[in-house]
Amino acid sequence: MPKLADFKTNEKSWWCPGCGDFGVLAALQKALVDLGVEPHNVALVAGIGCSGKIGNYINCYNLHVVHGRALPAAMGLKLANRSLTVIAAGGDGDGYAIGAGHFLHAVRRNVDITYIVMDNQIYGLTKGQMSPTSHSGFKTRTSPEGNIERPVRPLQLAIAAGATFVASGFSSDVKQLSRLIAEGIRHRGFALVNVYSPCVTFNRLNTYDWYKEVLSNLDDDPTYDPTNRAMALERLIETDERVRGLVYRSDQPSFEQLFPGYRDEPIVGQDWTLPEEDFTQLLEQFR
Amino acid sequence: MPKLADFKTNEKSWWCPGCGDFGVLAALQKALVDLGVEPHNVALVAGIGCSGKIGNYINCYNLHVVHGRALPAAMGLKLANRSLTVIAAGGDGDGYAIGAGHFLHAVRRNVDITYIVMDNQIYGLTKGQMSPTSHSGFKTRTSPEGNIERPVRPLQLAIAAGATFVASGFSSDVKQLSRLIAEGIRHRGFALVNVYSPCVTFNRLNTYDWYKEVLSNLDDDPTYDPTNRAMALERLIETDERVRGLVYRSDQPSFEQLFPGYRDEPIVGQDWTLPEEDFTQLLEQFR
Amino acid sequence: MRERRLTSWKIGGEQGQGIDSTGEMLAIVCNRLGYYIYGYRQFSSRIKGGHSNYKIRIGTEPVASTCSDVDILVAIDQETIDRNHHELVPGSVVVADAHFEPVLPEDSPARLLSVPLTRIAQDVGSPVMRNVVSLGVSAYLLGLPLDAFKEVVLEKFGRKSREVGQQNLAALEQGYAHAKEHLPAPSWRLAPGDGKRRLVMMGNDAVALGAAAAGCRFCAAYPITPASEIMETLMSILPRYGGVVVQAEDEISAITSCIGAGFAGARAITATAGPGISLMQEAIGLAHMTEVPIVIVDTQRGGPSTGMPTKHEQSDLWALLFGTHGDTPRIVLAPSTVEEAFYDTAQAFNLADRYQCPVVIASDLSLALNKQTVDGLDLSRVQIDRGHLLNDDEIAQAAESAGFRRYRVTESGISPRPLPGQPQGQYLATGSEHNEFGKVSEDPKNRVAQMDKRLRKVPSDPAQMGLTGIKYTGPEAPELLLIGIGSTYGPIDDARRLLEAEGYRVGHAHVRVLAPLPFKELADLMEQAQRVIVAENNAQGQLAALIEHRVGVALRERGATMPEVHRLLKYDGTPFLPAEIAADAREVTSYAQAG
Amino acid sequence: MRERRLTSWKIGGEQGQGIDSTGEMLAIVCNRLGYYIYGYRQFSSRIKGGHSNYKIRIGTEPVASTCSDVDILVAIDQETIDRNHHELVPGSVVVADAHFEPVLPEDSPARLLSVPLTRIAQDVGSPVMRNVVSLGVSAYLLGLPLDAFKEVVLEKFGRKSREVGQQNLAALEQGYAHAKEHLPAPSWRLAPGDGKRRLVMMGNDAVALGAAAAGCRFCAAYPITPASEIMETLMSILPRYGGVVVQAEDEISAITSCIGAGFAGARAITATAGPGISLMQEAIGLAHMTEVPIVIVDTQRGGPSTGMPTKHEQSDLWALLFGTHGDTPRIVLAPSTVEEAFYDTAQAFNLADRYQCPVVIASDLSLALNKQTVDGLDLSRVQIDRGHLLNDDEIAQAAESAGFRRYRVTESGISPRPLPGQPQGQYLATGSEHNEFGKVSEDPKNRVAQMDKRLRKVPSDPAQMGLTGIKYTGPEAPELLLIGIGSTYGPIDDARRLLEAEGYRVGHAHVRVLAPLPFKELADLMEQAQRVIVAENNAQGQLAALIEHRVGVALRERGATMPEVHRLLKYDGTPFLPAEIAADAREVTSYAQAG
Ligand SMILES: Cc1ncc(C[n+]2csc(CCOP(=O)(O)OP(=O)(O)O)c2C)c(N)n1
Ligand SMILES: Cc1ncc(C[n+]2csc(CCOP(=O)(O)OP(=O)(O)O)c2C)c(N)n1
Ligand code: SF4
Ligand code: SF4
Ligand SMILES: [Mg+2]
Ligand SMILES: [Mg+2]
Repeated sequence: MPKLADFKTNEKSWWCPGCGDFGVLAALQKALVDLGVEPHNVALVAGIGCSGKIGNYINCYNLHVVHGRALPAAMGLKLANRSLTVIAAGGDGDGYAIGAGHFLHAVRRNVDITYIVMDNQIYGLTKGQMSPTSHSGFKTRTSPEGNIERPVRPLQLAIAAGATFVASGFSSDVKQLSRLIAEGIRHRGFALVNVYSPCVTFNRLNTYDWYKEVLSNLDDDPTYDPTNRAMALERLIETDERVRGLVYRSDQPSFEQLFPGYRDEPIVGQDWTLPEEDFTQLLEQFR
Repeated sequence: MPKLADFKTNEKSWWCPGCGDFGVLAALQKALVDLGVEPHNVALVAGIGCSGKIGNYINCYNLHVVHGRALPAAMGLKLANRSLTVIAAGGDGDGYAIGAGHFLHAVRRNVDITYIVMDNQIYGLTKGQMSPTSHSGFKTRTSPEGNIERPVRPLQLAIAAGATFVASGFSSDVKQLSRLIAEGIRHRGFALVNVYSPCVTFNRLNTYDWYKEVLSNLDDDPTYDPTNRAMALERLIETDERVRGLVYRSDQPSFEQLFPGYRDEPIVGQDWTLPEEDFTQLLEQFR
Repeated sequence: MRERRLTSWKIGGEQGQGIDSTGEMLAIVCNRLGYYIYGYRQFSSRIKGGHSNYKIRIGTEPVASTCSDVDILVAIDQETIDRNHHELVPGSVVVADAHFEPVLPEDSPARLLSVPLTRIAQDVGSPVMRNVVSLGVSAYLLGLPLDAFKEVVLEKFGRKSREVGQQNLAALEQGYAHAKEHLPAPSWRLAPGDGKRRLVMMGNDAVALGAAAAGCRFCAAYPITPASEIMETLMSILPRYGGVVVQAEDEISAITSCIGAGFAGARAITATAGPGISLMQEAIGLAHMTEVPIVIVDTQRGGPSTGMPTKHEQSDLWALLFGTHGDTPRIVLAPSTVEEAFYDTAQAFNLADRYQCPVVIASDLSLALNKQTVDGLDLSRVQIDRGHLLNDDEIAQAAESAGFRRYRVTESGISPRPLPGQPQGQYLATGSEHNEFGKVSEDPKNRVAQMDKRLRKVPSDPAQMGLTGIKYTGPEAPELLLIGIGSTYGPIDDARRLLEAEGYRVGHAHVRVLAPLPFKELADLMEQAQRVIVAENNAQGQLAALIEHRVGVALRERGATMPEVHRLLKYDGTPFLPAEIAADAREVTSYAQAG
Repeated sequence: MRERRLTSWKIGGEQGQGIDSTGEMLAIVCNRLGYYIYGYRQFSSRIKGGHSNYKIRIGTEPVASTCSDVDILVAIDQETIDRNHHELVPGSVVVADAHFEPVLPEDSPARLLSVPLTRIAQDVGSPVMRNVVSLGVSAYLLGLPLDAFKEVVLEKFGRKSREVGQQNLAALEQGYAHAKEHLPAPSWRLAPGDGKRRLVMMGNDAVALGAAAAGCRFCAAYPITPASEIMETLMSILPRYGGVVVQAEDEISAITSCIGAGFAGARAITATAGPGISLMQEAIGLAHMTEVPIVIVDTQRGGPSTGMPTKHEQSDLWALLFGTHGDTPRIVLAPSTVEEAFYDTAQAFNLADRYQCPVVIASDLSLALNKQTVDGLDLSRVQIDRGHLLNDDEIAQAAESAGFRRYRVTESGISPRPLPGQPQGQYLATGSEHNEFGKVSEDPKNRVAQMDKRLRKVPSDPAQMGLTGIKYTGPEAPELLLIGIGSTYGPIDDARRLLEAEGYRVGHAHVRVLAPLPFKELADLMEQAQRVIVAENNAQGQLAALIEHRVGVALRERGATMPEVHRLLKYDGTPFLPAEIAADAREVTSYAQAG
């Protein structure tokens, strides 16, 4: 069985001390250990941002793409090699600004990948511009008089777009977060795990303390039913998404289950030769 | 006062006879006449698709951009010249596939433009591939065994993303549609008018008859309250968006109202010279 | 009766009036009778309405281009006559629907045959069958056996319902009968075909088949004219072999999905046209930097921007070579016939795997959409070469405590590759500069080592890659050298024959690999040539500029003088006609003689 | 004491330890005392941690480049010494924090001055002020008046709170006092500055100011290193003048918004780096086709793909010239100093308006981010030229029943333009090919007319546009010609001086307009030169290739021979040092003499 150490690399971290992303990394590694997958059977696709550097610190197959494109790459990867555990990861800017279109379409396509967004409500790597999840009024380098845009609400958006698994994590609670990630991986279809992951350098508004105070834990609420779509939406609206825990899940066939002729073996393991008879047959339509 | 003829061009239409887009064009022209705006004070930004050709047939300032980018262009246009009536228009593929990201961000930015989507649930101009609003199971050139993706629900998505005006029209009912468009234009902020506009050539599933049968008219329903967000979402889910009429509206400040230092005069009419004193002052920080 | 070995037939009418399908049917009939054909569709960026026409050249020997002549013009409306009468040659005929009271310009060399196409169609069921009636008339005029047409009409319409099939059959027969009875006897007929059923395909078909044959099992693309058929055809083939085809939400998603699949070891393809190529530029750089193999097809069309989506052009050459930011080596193949499109596509996957980078197929609208006769496609010529992949043992041996050196700096520049799922091969593939392990690195020395490695791995000459860089026909030291790329092969070759017949010592060098440019071979040819004409379908002479530069430097290094590169540019959306090229060549040479 | 007119100071430590702000403060002090400075920051793509350093060259005359020498190195950690000691020259000193027990390599020519920076900082309040302590030490070593430093420290920290200001002041003073008491007396001091307060700016500041001065009132951009400051600065300026700045959701949205604003008649700008340029390629074609003026800034950085985001490079030249599909004429300006960045940006808006197309400013990371002294910026040199706009009367006269001919085919290729809101000027601006009215047209003749019009409107030589294409320094017929672009101006100019002093007849031609390339001027210079070196920061010799091609053809036409173009390429992420260029030049010329 793989151990936590198997998922670590000898790379020194490039994150600021105290960055929330450390917790996300730890939770992901723990989730993989708990699931018993081997490092070589995990593929992580990350976007660009502080968050996107997560792939530097986890020992598995890593693809670090261009800004905003983690999801399409993860989809191609998964559809090509179906026996891998495929994780996509990135920041709030990566996923909900430049990547917003891909996000919506990944949700509705429902390919079996788990998408972890490290949501710090700011652009970290480019040094503190507002992000699509930044609060209205928040002063940043690009909103010197306060943000005048209304923030994206990723959890509601995912549900409205037809998501089959939606969770909200907090990077301080590695235990809960790793459980949510593991559940997301186990879920057959697209799983969103949006994680509140504080940026200690550029976001002085949404700090650890702030999150601790405002986040309510759905997992502790016996009245909350994560299979009830209406209840999920209602709660998200009510709380302005200041929740953590499993928000919503439903059982629907994944893209893979629906795609005609889909086989479980990875493409790379299949026989690629086109039988001569088949070729002749294919040519028939041109005669 | 401008007349309908003022908004017409001598261009022969490139649409197939019977195409739903004729109704949309007529409704838009009528709305503009009803609002009493002059052709030279209207700017229409269209995307690429059969739908995107609408700009060929309406006499006003027209900008026909690349596929999927009508909204950002319309936003720039409006913010530059605030006294124009700015309309963005395009197809379901243009707006909800390649343009999905811009759509979400346009909604949350709430710039005062009206966005008309000619939703025929198919790719018309490229001859019949599935679109993001195509029904599951629908057989098209790119879904020979039936579409396996779950369709985008634009009305719900818009509301989840924070839209302040959402309407649904049917191209056969030019009267209602022109009223909805006019209301959208009058609305201060971003207005979505999604129009069911049948493609008679490539979509044999969602035909005029089909729409006539399934669409319920919200405007006729005295119990329906378009200012109630929860009710709007509920109804959309219940009916799978098979509705027409005003779906939702709310009064919130537009981007323009919130932007610091915003002036009403068009940029082109402002004095562009930077006063020498101001320049000296600006340079001070570099000394 | 006189027998002809080559003729040219054309039908025109409004888009949506069955112009295409009539042309298609004639093409199939001719193919089954053993003729060679070359089809040329003109259509516009709209679905119904607007003039559209379809020209088919039919010959007993290979036909590689369209021409400006028309022997038989079928006119469904007056606009067809107005727009096409200038192509009519002496002895030609216009079959026009009596319905619209056709008028032919007085000075036309053609003879007008007014035939009640619509009325006949109406009589057998519906006026929409007027085009099938015209097919019957055409059968008679071409001197081809009606039975062959019957078979094809039944195949096409019988599928819908027996009744539709029978009605169309009647339309065909009535057309033939009417012609036989009322039209003057034709002065010629086609020499009989050899009866071999060859293949009639367009470039897009060949690309899709080539991909399937080469083991490609992943395609993600976004619809666009004139590339869509590639995805659509793969959608119908790949699922049978465990492959997946995804209609992406845009081109950026399409290519990035391919990168994901390529990283996972699958052979992946995306196909697009200019606007998509422009959108893909960032991801193309990503594939270069991560060294992930993918294949990209660009079916060039009229640019820039949306341009002329249904018109032929070759104006993406520069964008394909220089489009992404930063320094990357490129591999761009340029098939010039449908047949080559098949083999080149298959080969592209081998090159992508071998050199671990994106490989581009530069197609163009004429090649992509025009139907051509192909003698045959040989599956056994398609060999799969996966490049330097490692097996599990090799990885285990190579892996170090710091991980596996995925980007090992080797002499060739090619670093052996493990695939996800292989134990101990874990590495980071990143678009950021990285060290041998794949870890992000901004170290200056490492940067140079990795950049040099990437640039070095792609040879500077296609010959070193085992590719034919230039397809040359002509004498050893031509006085005049014609150079082209892509679908201009046919018209240039035809022009060469014309000129040769007139006594010119003319050679034709067709560029089969755009990058790396076969500049040495070109230099060898150009060193000998007195005049060089680069004929291409764009406004800036994109190919000519490349040749001028690379060959110029090569010749200077040899101490040889560079001949002037004359540009023959056509960018009005229509392909070259052989006669145009020949005329230009005569002018250039006469100027040379005078000058 | 010996007086020096030029020195080089450097501070290094971990990112986030105040390295940047210390350098900034010293730069401001020097500027206020009347020195010229050139700042060079090295940092990496992370927020905290990782070695970072800031070098400032200080002189009594303009300093235009960085250098490899360091006279005073302030080391906050041992890594700083390890990574930078090779730059230390004889007579230099290392001011190192005693706290980490610094070690200097034995063979170092420098003298180690161990100073308890952290302890002193701790004593006055907090160890984080160690960098301010080091500033006090530096003041002493440079022989600069402490008062000037006090002012700057108070300005910087007093803003936060009076207490913070006072603490930092104390740190500064204690550092100075400690140095005076304990360190050996320096062997030199800086010659006094002239006391003129000039400007210390980076290229990004100048671009933003240039835009504001030229009447730009719309900016949409997406954050990216090293361009972000342009948007951020405009965000602080434009709202005061009724302008709008939007942080877009991506680069495609950014540029398309600019096209919308440009269509509406506003002057609009977007700024990005390589990845953004690649994403913008499709929209760049749209702006060309619709003939909408916009300005695009590319602050080049290490490519391809994400590459080296915080490292200098000049590898987007090809992408800027050839990046979008289809045929388009390009205008690309290449400022080489911060001052030029200001005027060029202002000029770019005039060119965009005059030629109705996108205009690109090719900046690079060194130019964008390195602070330089600028003597002054003259607002009166910025004139606004809106190009051929029509007033309402002119439109009314020109309008026809079919509408207004927005794309009238004129001799110059420029078609007079109405703006939305003007009566009777309504037209369609489309990325599809269109006729004079703007209506979509696929007519072959029209296509050629419109394409020719668009290509014709941009002159083929910058001189015809009133632009200085080449900035040349040197003798009339240099034996050696150095050519560069962008921020390499400083190091090449310094190298030229070095070589000149050694007796070489050397000229320096700096390319100020990349497109249209000033090939005639270059040909004039190259015709004379025996040796040509193109020095640029990319791996493929992108500028050299362009010159080789265009000048090669021009010289052949003149019957002159083209000298060999020697490439000096540096692509390790660091800018050229003058000494490197000089060394290469000596080698090339000696080879020439030997050969
Ligand atoms: C195409 C492109 N545009 C812009 C950038 C610059 N960039 C790098 S990271 C980033 C956003 C960072 O924010 P987020 O995604 O929230 O990640 P975080 O750093 O906060 O984890 C941006 C804009 C880029 N690398 N590529
Ligand atoms: C970047 C780019 N990709 C693809 C295309 C090809 N294309 C033109 S229209 C269209 C979609 C048409 O569908 P829709 O937006 O629904 O419009 P409709 O024709 O149905 O009105 C596509 C994919 C293009 N023009 N540009
Ligand atoms: S800048 Fe913010 S997000 Fe980035 S590493 Fe530092 S704390 Fe984390
Ligand atoms: S193809 Fe469909 S959408 Fe396009 S014009 Fe015809 S009917 Fe309308
Ligand atoms: Mg973030
Ligand atoms: Mg559609």
